[in-house]
Amino acid sequence: MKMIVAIIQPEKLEDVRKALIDAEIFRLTISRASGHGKPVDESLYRGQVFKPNLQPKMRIEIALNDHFVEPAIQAILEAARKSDGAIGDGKIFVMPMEDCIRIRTGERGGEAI
Amino acid sequence: MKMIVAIIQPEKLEDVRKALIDAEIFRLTISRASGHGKPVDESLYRGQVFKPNLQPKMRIEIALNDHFVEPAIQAILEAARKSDGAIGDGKIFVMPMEDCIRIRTGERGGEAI
Amino acid sequence: MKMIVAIIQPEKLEDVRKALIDAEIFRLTISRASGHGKPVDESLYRGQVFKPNLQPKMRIEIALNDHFVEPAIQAILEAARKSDGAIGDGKIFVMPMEDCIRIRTGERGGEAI
Amino acid sequence: MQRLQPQSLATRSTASRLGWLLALITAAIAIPAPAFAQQPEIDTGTTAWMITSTALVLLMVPGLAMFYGGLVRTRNVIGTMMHCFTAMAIVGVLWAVVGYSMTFGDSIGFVGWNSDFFMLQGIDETVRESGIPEYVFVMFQGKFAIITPALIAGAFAERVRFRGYCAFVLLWTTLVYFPLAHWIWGGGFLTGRAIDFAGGTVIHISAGVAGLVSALYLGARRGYPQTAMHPNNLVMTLMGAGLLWVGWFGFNAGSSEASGLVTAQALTVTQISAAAGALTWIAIEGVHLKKATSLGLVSGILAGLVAITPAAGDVLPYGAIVLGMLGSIFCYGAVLIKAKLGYDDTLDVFGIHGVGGIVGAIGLTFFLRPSPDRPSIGTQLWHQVEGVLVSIGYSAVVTLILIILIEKTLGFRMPPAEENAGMDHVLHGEEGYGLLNPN
Amino acid sequence: MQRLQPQSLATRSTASRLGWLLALITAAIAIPAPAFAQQPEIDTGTTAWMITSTALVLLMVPGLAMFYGGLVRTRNVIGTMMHCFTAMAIVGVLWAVVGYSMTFGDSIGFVGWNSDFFMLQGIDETVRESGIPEYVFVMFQGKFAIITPALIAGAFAERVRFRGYCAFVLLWTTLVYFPLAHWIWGGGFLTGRAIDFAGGTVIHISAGVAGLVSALYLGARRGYPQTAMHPNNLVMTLMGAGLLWVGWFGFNAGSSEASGLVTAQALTVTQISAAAGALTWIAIEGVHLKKATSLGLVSGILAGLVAITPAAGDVLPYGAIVLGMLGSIFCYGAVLIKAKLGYDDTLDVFGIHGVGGIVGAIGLTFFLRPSPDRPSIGTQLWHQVEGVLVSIGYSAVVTLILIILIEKTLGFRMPPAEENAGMDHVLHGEEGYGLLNPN
Amino acid sequence: MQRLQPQSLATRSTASRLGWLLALITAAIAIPAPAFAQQPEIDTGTTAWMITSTALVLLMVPGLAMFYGGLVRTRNVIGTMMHCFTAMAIVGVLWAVVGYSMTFGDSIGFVGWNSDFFMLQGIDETVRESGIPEYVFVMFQGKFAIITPALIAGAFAERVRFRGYCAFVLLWTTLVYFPLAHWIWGGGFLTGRAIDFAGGTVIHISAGVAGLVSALYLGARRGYPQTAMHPNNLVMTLMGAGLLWVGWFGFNAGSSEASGLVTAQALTVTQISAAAGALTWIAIEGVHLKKATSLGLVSGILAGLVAITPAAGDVLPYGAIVLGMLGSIFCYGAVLIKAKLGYDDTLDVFGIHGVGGIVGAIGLTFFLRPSPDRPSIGTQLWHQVEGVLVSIGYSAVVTLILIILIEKTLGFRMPPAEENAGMDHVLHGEEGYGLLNPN
Ligand SMILES: Nc1ncnc2c1ncn2[C@@H]1O[C@H](COP(=O)(O)OP(=O)(O)O)[C@@H](O)[C@H]1O
Ligand SMILES: Nc1ncnc2c1ncn2[C@@H]1O[C@H](COP(=O)(O)OP(=O)(O)O)[C@@H](O)[C@H]1O
Ligand SMILES: Nc1ncnc2c1ncn2[C@@H]1O[C@H](COP(=O)(O)OP(=O)(O)O)[C@@H](O)[C@H]1O
Repeated sequence: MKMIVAIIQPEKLEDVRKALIDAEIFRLTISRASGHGKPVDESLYRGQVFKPNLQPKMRIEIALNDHFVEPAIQAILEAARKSDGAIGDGKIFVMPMEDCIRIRTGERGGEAI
Repeated sequence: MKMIVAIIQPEKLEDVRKALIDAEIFRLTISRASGHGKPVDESLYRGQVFKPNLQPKMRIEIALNDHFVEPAIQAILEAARKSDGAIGDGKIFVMPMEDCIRIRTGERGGEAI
Repeated sequence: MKMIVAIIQPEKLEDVRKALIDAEIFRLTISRASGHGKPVDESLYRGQVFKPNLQPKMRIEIALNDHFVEPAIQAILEAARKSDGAIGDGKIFVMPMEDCIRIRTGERGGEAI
Repeated sequence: MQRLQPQSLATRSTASRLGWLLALITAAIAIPAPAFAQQPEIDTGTTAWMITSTALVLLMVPGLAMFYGGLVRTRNVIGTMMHCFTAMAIVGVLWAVVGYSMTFGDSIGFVGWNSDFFMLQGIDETVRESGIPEYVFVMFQGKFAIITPALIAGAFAERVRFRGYCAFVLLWTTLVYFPLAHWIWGGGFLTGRAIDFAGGTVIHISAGVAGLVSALYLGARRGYPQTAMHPNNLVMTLMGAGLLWVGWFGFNAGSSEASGLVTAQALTVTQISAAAGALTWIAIEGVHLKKATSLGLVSGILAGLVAITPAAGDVLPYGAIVLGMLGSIFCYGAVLIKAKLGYDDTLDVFGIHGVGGIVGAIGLTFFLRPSPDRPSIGTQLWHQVEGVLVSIGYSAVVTLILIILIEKTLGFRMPPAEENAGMDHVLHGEEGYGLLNPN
Repeated sequence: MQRLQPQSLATRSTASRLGWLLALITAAIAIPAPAFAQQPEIDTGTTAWMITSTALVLLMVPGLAMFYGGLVRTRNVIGTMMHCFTAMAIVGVLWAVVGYSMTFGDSIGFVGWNSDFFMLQGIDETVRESGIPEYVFVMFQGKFAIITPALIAGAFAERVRFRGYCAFVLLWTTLVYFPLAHWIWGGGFLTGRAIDFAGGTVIHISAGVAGLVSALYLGARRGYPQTAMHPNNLVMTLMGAGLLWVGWFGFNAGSSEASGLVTAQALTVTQISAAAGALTWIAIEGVHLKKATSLGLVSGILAGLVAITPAAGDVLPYGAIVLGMLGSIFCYGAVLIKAKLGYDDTLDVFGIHGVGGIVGAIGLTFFLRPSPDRPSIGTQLWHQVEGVLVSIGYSAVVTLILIILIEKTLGFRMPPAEENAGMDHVLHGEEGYGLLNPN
Repeated sequence: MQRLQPQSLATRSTASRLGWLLALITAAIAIPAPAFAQQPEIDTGTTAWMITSTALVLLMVPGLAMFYGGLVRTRNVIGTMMHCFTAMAIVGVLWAVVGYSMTFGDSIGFVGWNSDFFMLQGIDETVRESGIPEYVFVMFQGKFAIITPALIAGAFAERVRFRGYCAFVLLWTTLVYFPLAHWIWGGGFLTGRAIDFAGGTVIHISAGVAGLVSALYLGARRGYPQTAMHPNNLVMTLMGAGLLWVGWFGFNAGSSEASGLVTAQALTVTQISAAAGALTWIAIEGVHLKKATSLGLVSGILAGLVAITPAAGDVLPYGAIVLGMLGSIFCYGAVLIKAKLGYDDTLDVFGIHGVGGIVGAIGLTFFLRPSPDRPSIGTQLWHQVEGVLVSIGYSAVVTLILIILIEKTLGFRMPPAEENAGMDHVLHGEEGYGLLNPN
């Protein structure tokens, strides 16, 4: 079992969700986050252009059985990339996971994902 | 050392916190998240019933020494489950953790949890 | 590769960010979180002093190649600690990470961090 | 007749001016002017101010919704604001149908009644003594009837069912507010005895007491007081307080039913008392807690405004300063004592409105503008105490009966699981801040 | 002359009083009073209320911005509020330059024109019949011209370019609003036929229809209706609704151009209809969905307010209750049907303003205050239908042409990627709620 | 006497009408009317509008709190809003105790004084020339005294102690505002020279300069300008701007102290200038940045409103368009230059209020309504420059002294660690948006 954490552009959230559903990955958890990376985005404030230090991002967390990991990565990669790949497009992190428990039933392990 | 991430219904937060305290687990970190799973909840908008794609959830993060893991899982399981177990009750993920540092003192490892 | 999660006081965010940049760590993801630990902070409500159960924290997530881990920990430790170390200063968790993918280019592994 | 005095006073100038002119002219040239005998002329200025007042008092409803809404937990923000808006909907209709008649109709004992007022069908072209169309007076007074039950809602915020609340608003307004307003303002047995310029007794004390009784009967929120329950949006509470201050100008200065001296006097003391209350509260906090809070500042504003409400037409500016200060001191104390006693009057309806109202209603006796036909200070004090006691006693008893009744039939208090989940989700199927989740 | 009737009616008392006095005096002592012949005297009371009304209607612009802004997704909150504020900026200037002239100038066929009104240069000291400076009337009417295109913006919320929107506001106001207002109020061919007290036809129906047409032409938001699009801030929507209710008092009661009986009548029915609309909507929801929502409550308020708008000066209180109820019933139905039909009138501009306006404009026929010089009910009904049809037809056709024109030249609809990213980021380089990110 | 002219002008009609009637009648029938000699009659219409104006200007305080509060970082939102509310509390009391006397009392050199005005004890029944109770004038003017220090707070937002701020408000209002207002409006040495209809010099320039001086002395926020400091709630800033626009109608149109022609003129140019300012700002942005921002739009509104403030009673509509445009152009430039110079006037108090006020005060000379008794354009220009220079010089010097004094005694600037932690937590023990954390 793996835990995938993907940091993506907020505007790509819907596309990524659709892509994951197409890859038969239905369950995920999303939260707002702020990214600090190469600043390229622009923000305006009374006639001045700012490159904000922190930019809004979406953080997607997906627990997966091993054979779903590659499809998930591919789905995210395709859906989250801007037409030609732009700075700020995001990252995917893959971490090991040891157990997963479904609260409703108490099932554990791969079953419960 | 393990890192437990639990996704629960917001309304169960207080119960879960109490249950964890009873299990002598005092430290945790909480954040708002949105869950995407089997949609069953309902939301209303001008006379129409929607099944929202994303539902508000609470995300609880708990770093634990190994022998606290099972008690923590049991505590969450019991407190977070709706009377008869309902879709949306949530999940618990268990991940390996290699180190933990307490910022205040610089202590490391199991001590610092 | 490791994933570092640091929970710090919101007011230390800027200092920590600067310290990490000084340590040549440029990329990170931040989100708001609420901490539950030893309550020491105070909050006022119509003439009464409360010790809130949950206190606002910042959660910093940094994916790192192995040899950056110690510098990152040191940087956070120094920048996030109140003058003499106070309860609530926070924690750093270090977790193993198996892979990292840059969405823009599709690069994987240490390259992509 | 307390209520009616200021109006006659304030409109004297206008009325007498015109009357005098007419008398002169009529006398001089002896042409009959029958049309003028029938109904007072409309005074466009007074009408303008009274309509404006009506709009300002209406502004207090969203103001209160914001004030209260910001103080509860995130999960109950919609439900709490709904309490205010629902009062506007229910009492808005109720007042037009029977309320005005029950309050300002001819006294038939317990309440008033006047079939012309039923559905407002007989006053389409009526003009009052003060030179305003009767409709304007109806609407102005109607806003008071709306705001009173909305105030009470703060006492049992975060834990009641919507059905029960709707029933409560309907019944409480009909059985407590209409009679009480009738007794003190509408010609009932207290009219002309206790001074209650803009509703300290009728509105704030009765609402405060009703809040206390319901908070006691319904019990505390789950987890209170162990769990700290943070305001979800103090920023909105501050905005709401701002609108309340503005709206209160309509509330108090509009109660003169004039656009003249008394109006100006009421305006002035309202402003001063609010400022004095705010200053006092943060001064106390500065000493007591070493910090001044924004919630304290706005609580002080409210305490000052409530304390001056019964007194607004009858005290001088220095009295307003003192009443504002006393309002804050006593309300601060009341809130502290609540914490000691451990009951859960969620938004301190009794602590602010009840206590502030009592301080104002009794305290005003000592700061009255000198006037030849005032009763002695002792008599006046007795009248004030009498008004306060009637309001407390009547409101307490009937509220208790209503709450028990509703709890036993429709259900008032939410069951624990629902209370945990929050009113917004369970009762309204909504979420206050969609922005918290990606959307 | 419908528009002008109330004013003459309401100011009769004042005008006649002074006139009568003067007549008497003049007759008695035979001194000529030439100054009085030239220009009416200013009535300070009427002026006070009309300026206040103007401020209240202006308050509806931020009110609407809040109402609409709260209902869209987080990424479009600034863009949506900008639509309202931009209308205030563009039409604010446009009205002063040519708008007043085109609307209230002497009829030159299609629109009006009066070179004195161009840049308001010839009315610096003009006083109207009603006793208010002409400037006040200009400003009051100008607020209506501002709010109308702002209303439409709700129909294509979350998906249009700012440039295109600016062009739309400019053109629509000039080519649809000014002519229509001229026809019905300014002396054009419908003046004096259809009753439209405060703009049911001119404002709500024309905006509703324009909204419908543009929503249909521009197409639905990406992902609609599969993806649920949650309001980002219902709390703000409630605040906005509160301000709209307050502002509507200026809208309707100010349309009397007086501070007298008609004003009071308009005020009263406005209040009652809003409350009745709110109650009805939550009652329907209670039955239909087993829950009452806050969005339902405020939608009911709006439905009631819209329905009473054309009727405010001419129906009795019981009629207001019925119209408020009918407003909510029909609007509730319209919103449900929209969902069935699947077009994306984002914030239900047609469902609330279009349908509510039609219900009011036609429904009022059956609740008119009895009056000797009314035409028969059939004739009146025909006049109403005529007004409604003209408004629908004209607004639909010209709006469609404008939308197509703008879409083909400047571009109106945002391209998909931009729409996904949201108006705030793409069009304005801003973010509504910085608080969501650590800052 | 500039300040007093409009009032006498505007009330001429009413006054003369009544006076004329009386004269006629008295002459005809020879009955003495002694009561009329003593005190002007109350004009209920003027009173209605002036009370309404007072309420509208009060609305600007929460409006400003929202405007400013939305622009700072999340950690300082409460502290920033507190600045506005605290000014309301402190100056609310101060004005009633000594402020009115120092401003409008008989000139005793540096300031005014009149023991009848101390604690407002001698004006309980006084009526002014204009027909309004003196209390109303006191309250209206008091709101100006409240808003002025609140404006300044934007310049040092996010970095000052509460204690220091309270002392600053108290001292600045007493030592800068009261004298300045006395000199220009209250009978002091500038009265009747510079035209300052509603406070361009007294309020906006003096506040802008005070802001600049304090921003320079106290230094920039930590991390400025390297760290981008995002507004926490632009949505609230927009709401606040909406309320400010509405409130400004009271501010400017109320400054006529009438309900007549001048009132209407002030209202009209206020509306037009605000719209022109808004349009201009977004047009500049469109060219300069290729995007129009909402903050730009509301900054343009403010620039237009500030620029028209000194001119509101004296320019024609086309002048309002030009002044609004100039206001936005110069303020836009000023804000850009600030960025170049690198000082940290956090919310551009000088850039908007200072610069806009100067543009208006000097620019108005060229757009004055023709009038026989105007001085030559050169003379007037000199008077205007004189007023501006006095205001700048006096405000700058005294502000600097006060800031240094407070910084050295109580402490004004927050220490770095506290500044990092934020005012809300450190100074007030509160949090603006509890909703951000589960609660
Ligand atoms: N090493 C990292 N650790 C944590 N978050 C990261 C890391 N790298 C990138 N991110 C997150 O991903 C977001 C987008 O990164 P991006 O700018 O696309 O990366 P890159 O510049 O490597 O292509 C960043 O704003 C940050 O939130
Ligand atoms: N595999 C997963 N990865 C990430 N989050 C998950 C996963 N499964 C469930 N969740 C989270 O838990 C929430 C509740 O899940 P639930 O509907 O109870 O799961 P199930 O349908 O498996 O019982 C979901 O809304 C989602 O936020
Ligand atoms: N074991 C843990 N698991 C999850 N979060 C933790 C843990 N320990 C601490 N935290 C987070 O760090 C925050 C600060 O902890 P702190 O009070 O400094 O810890 P300590 O009391 O151990 O020094 C807490 O509020 C909580 O959010």
